[in-house]
Amino acid sequence: MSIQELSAELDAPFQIMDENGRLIGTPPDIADTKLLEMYRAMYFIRAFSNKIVALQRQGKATTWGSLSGHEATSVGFAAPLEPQDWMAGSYRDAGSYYFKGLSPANIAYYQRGLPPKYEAGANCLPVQIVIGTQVLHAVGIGMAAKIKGDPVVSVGLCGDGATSEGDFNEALNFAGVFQAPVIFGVINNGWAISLPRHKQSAVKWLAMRGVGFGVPYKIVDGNDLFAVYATVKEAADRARNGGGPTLIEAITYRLGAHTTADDPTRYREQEELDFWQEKEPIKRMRLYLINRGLLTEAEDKAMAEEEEIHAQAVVDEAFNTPPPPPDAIFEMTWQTPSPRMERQRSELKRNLAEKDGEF
Amino acid sequence: MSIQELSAELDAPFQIMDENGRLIGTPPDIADTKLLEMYRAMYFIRAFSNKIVALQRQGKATTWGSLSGHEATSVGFAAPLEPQDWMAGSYRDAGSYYFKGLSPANIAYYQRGLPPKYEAGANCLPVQIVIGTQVLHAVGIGMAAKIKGDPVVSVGLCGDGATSEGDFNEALNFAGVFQAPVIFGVINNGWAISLPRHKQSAVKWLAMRGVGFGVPYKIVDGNDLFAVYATVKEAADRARNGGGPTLIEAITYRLGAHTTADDPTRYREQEELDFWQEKEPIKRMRLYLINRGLLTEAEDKAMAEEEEIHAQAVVDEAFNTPPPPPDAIFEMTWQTPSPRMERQRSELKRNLAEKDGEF
Amino acid sequence: MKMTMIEALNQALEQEMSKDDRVIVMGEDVGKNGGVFRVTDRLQARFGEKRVFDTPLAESGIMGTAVGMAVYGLRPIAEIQFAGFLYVSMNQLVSQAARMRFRSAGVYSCPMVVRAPYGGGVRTPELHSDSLEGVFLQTPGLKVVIPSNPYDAKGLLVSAIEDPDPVIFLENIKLYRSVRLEVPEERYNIPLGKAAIVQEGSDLTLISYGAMVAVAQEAARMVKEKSGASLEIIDLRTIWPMDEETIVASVEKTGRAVIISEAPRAGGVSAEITAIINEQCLYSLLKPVARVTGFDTPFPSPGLEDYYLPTPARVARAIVETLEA
Amino acid sequence: MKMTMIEALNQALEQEMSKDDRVIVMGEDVGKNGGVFRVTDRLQARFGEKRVFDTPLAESGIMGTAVGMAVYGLRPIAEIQFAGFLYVSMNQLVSQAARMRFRSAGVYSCPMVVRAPYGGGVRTPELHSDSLEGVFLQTPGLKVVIPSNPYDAKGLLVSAIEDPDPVIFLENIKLYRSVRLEVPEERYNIPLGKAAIVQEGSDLTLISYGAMVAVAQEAARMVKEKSGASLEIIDLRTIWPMDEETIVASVEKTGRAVIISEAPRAGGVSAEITAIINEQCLYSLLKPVARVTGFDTPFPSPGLEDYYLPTPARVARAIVETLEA
Ligand SMILES: Cc1ncc(C[n+]2csc(CCOP(=O)(O)OP(=O)(O)O)c2C)c(N)n1
Ligand SMILES: Cc1ncc(C[n+]2csc(CCOP(=O)(O)OP(=O)(O)O)c2C)c(N)n1
Ligand SMILES: [Mg+2]
Ligand SMILES: [Mg+2]
Repeated sequence: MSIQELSAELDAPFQIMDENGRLIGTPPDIADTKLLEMYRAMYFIRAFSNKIVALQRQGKATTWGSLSGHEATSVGFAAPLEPQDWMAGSYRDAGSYYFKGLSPANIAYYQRGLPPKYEAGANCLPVQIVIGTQVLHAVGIGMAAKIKGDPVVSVGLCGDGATSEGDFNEALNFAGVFQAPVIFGVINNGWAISLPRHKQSAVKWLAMRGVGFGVPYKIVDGNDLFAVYATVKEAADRARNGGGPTLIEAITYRLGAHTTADDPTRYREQEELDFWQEKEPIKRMRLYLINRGLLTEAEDKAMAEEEEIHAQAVVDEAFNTPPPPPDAIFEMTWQTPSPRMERQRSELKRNLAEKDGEF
Repeated sequence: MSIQELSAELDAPFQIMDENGRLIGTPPDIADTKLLEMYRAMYFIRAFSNKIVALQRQGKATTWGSLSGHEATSVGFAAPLEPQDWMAGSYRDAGSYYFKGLSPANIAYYQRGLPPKYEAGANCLPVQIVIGTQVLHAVGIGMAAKIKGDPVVSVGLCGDGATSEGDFNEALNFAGVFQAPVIFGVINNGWAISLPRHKQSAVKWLAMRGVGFGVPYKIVDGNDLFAVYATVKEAADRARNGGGPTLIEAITYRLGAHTTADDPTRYREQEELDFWQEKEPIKRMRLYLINRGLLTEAEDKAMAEEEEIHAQAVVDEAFNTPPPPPDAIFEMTWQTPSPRMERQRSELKRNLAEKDGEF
Repeated sequence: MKMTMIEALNQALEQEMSKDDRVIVMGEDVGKNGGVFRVTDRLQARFGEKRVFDTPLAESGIMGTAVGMAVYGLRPIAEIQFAGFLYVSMNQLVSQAARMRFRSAGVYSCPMVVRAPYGGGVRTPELHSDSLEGVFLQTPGLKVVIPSNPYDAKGLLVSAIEDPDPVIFLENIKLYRSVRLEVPEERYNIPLGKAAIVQEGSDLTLISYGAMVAVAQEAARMVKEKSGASLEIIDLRTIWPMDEETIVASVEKTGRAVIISEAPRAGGVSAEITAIINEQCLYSLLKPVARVTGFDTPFPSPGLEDYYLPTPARVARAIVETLEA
Repeated sequence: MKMTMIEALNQALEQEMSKDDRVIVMGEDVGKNGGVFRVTDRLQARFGEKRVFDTPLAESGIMGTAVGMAVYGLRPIAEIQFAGFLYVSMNQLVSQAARMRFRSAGVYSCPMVVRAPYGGGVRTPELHSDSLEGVFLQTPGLKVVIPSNPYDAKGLLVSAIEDPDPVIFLENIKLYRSVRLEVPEERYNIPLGKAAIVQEGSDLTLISYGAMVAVAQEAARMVKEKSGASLEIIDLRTIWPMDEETIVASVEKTGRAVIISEAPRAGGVSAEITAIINEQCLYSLLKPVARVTGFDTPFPSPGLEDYYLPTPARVARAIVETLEA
């Protein structure tokens, strides 16, 4: 990346569609059916996230980080990928995992506080809790694919806060050195819990981190599904063709609390929320689709309702799936439990057998 | 730092004096006596380092990383500092520690493999072995000085290899966020053991790392004492006046083996060494001083011999200093040893008392 | 006044900061947000952003800069949002903070406190419940403190802040708000390295700490009700250095011991206590020391944690077995 | 052929790489330089830069990318230049590699080997001698292997590479070149999790691993010469999972045990072995289990390490004391 390219990109995030759904650039080449599917997924993601928040409030689900506001980045990072591609994300990337192919019932099942069910074929790493860590795994997957000669792209997703971690920066460096087929997706939603973006780093755009590691980068409007899709698609094509890594910073906003355990009124202003509410990603896509005649108002309403029902069905499925036995932990640690673990398994079973009264 | 400034700096490292001692810029304002003192220190550092290498070969000293080639960076990073300033460096920064005020006899004493003797007043953190780690300490010191309102500058020194560590990058980020009075000195000597600079990071200059953290930076010829001094001085003045951190990459070359345990013929070419030998820092300063009439050839020769003797005296002093008692480790762990440690101290003393034959 | 552990800790921080200018508080979300558990609530408003500040999201950065600050002369209190993330800062903690005095042969020291919530039973996400205290027995140079109630929490935190060496102060999440206890308004110390005998007894010694003290107490109650056995309960308070004297004196008296810890069993605190008993009072021992602990697997998902954590019934069974002739 | 441990390890790597395309070698200076101890010598020339490559100087990066590679289907062997630097990569090791199978409930696994030199007695700089095996007892999900001789080194490394779960393979620096032993040219396995009885005896059990096996043998020789006592010596080979059966069977027979480890004493391998003996064969025990180990301080400077490390004389004294009636 030359300095000229660099300075040109510093002014504003890349946009294809403005917040009123008007095109200001050329939209990516997406078939109408796929576009509607992507739009539908945004509805599903919002409905699904809201359902889990509600379940958590009822004490039925564990801590959940709302996906509200992240619908365009969720879909935009996943939609351009091929089935053989990989994703490594955090709790906030459940939407991307869904579009990549992970069963949403399994995502909901995990939120019951049970060991997860992942479909191996979806190629989504287990949800990462230790911030920043997964990005190195994404790079490792990319390196491995390159070593094996597989046409695989690996996407590492993380938040703005995660860019402060050493691992994020080491990941950029490894990706640069090994020219790994990796896309770094920094979902900049303005906050890392209570820490606003400008207190996380003295740099204007986090994507500029790429400069110091020799990794090309781009800053995109994360509420513009077209911009995210087009940028990820370009980066994926390049990576697949041996062109190496790309760092994409998508500017969006966390419309909800950090998680169900958080109270954002302690640290952020309603005005800021209102400002970003106007820019949220579903609205502008709706305006665009209606304008283009791909959707009527009535169809749109129906779609939203269908996805509400879909989300409920998925949650129901999850809550009707039987949990694993308590001693599953001994099979999950190593492929073959050690003799000591087997003894501990017996200990656990004995604990289960004996009622609390009869110790 | 604007992009304009950035692109201007990307062409070549900043120089004031070329490799033949000719000025190509304005030299910093250094009194002649101080300049001669700095020049003398370069001789001392080379002689001292060679002595330790020889002692190691005789089995009298522990592993040592040669300082040859690092004389200008060693002196140039320390000379502009005030006594209240701090330094945090690695094994390769003994020359800077010396000029900062650490007794060289104590440095030699440490090389006997004994717990070090640091003069608290020199404000040099213990030599760091875990690559990259000390840079965060330097930032912490800078942050603390800023909190207390002290006019202190903190210098974190590390090698080119160290810039790959997460800690180095986290340090840049903290320094940027807290606008800490810190100077990052990356002594780029071309190699991290057997790993050449271009395999460490895909970026052209490591100093560009500053871009992504909002930390101003500069790339200097690390064999040009004037360039290093002037750049560090400017950064120190700025930091002291509340202007925040600076990242300085000094380009030099490791003329010796990585350490006494290393065999560089396994991985680097003689031609490369010859190329850099021509650029070594003492020669050009000698030419400059003689040319300016500050030194005659005879005085120069005498100075080199004096510093040989000085180095020998320092080593002798170190080797005549009695070592601590073996149970010193119990006092070094906590201010007050625990009862258990006291029992272990007795155990150690009993081991000492009983000869090996009489177990 | 009756206080939760959070309130007691908050008061200790406030009083230490008032008393000593060198004390500063740093970490993720400790400022305006007052920490995700509110332990640092209102401190930034009171002491300003210079002394109470949010850091970037980088545990190694937090730990490493705290080391520099401590060497320089401040008394940093660094919060790591959950103890499981101490691993991210492990090198700065065990190779740096723990060794500054050693590495400088006593010229520099590193008086800092690392606070971190830990512990199971509250349905947290992965790595939010892990108990790390056992790891630090093998990484010399660190003190480790774990209070079991609000009163101890305040007095121990004061001592930790005053300590000339680095202290890891682990706060059990389940205890944060579940118990209110009388806590004096004024400053007081509870010395590090001293265990408390929370219940005297003669038949068996229960050794525990943190949230497991209450489990021990409940188990003791259950056993006493059933068999009338007289149980001594030790709360370690400081995990390292460990109060071996109190442990040994008790086991010499009772001849039987059960250790309760929610950490994995292998090689941690429960193993070391067993080894101490073996070394110093084997001949008083009438039965094998029993360890009621987590299993040697990672801490499980919330839905399975109840089977992993020691319960009063599990402890009671171990007591009964150990009491058998 | 007689080989040093370095040669035996190098041969194991070469044979595994020939046999299995998925095996790759990565780390600092492992390529052209062949590793600072030459364990990976000539591998890059033989297998190319794709399968044997130098990484940037970043341990977390090494560990984290290795995790990704292992999940993807390779069998990475990551070298950490010295075990003391494992702390830098601790999170990737214990929260990531160790838990990939657990976190994915068995869908993904992490078959990787982390090789790292460790151990004292060779006058290395700080953190180059530290023994970390004890730490990993408290961080479930990892296997830990430490060979005591060239023959074992080869067979254990082969098993580690083939293991479906992550294995930390710690190589004692002092043993690297000091002993030459007959090592078969052909590939062979030594199973993980099984200890070796290197000397049978009936009066006391010596339990050790790594460089301490030779110390145990020398101490046993000294004691035998003096008193004729018959000593059994166990070489753990795999530290975790530990071969408890062999330990317990031996101590049940001898009634006495001395554990030798160069790691700090508190809460590590020596504590766990003591606890295992206490739990499973207390009634056979005639004397307290003795621990001859490093002290509970950081590993000292080279000039003081001889006072820290267990010596044959120290071990012999512990044996004699433990043999007393
Ligand atoms: C290593 C680590 N440190 C701290 C935390 C606690 N924590 C959870 S989420 C979070 C903020 C993350 O911010 P960001 O990366 O911007 O992601 P977002 O939640 O905004 O999507 C923090 C500090 C953690 N999970 N892991
Ligand atoms: C964390 C860590 N990893 C690895 C090492 C082993 N090691 C010692 S020096 C070195 C290379 C350092 O290179 P650089 O930072 O360029 O400094 P230089 O030696 O060239 O001055 C390595 C890998 C170490 N000491 N610490
Ligand atoms: Mg965020
Ligand atoms: Mg270098």
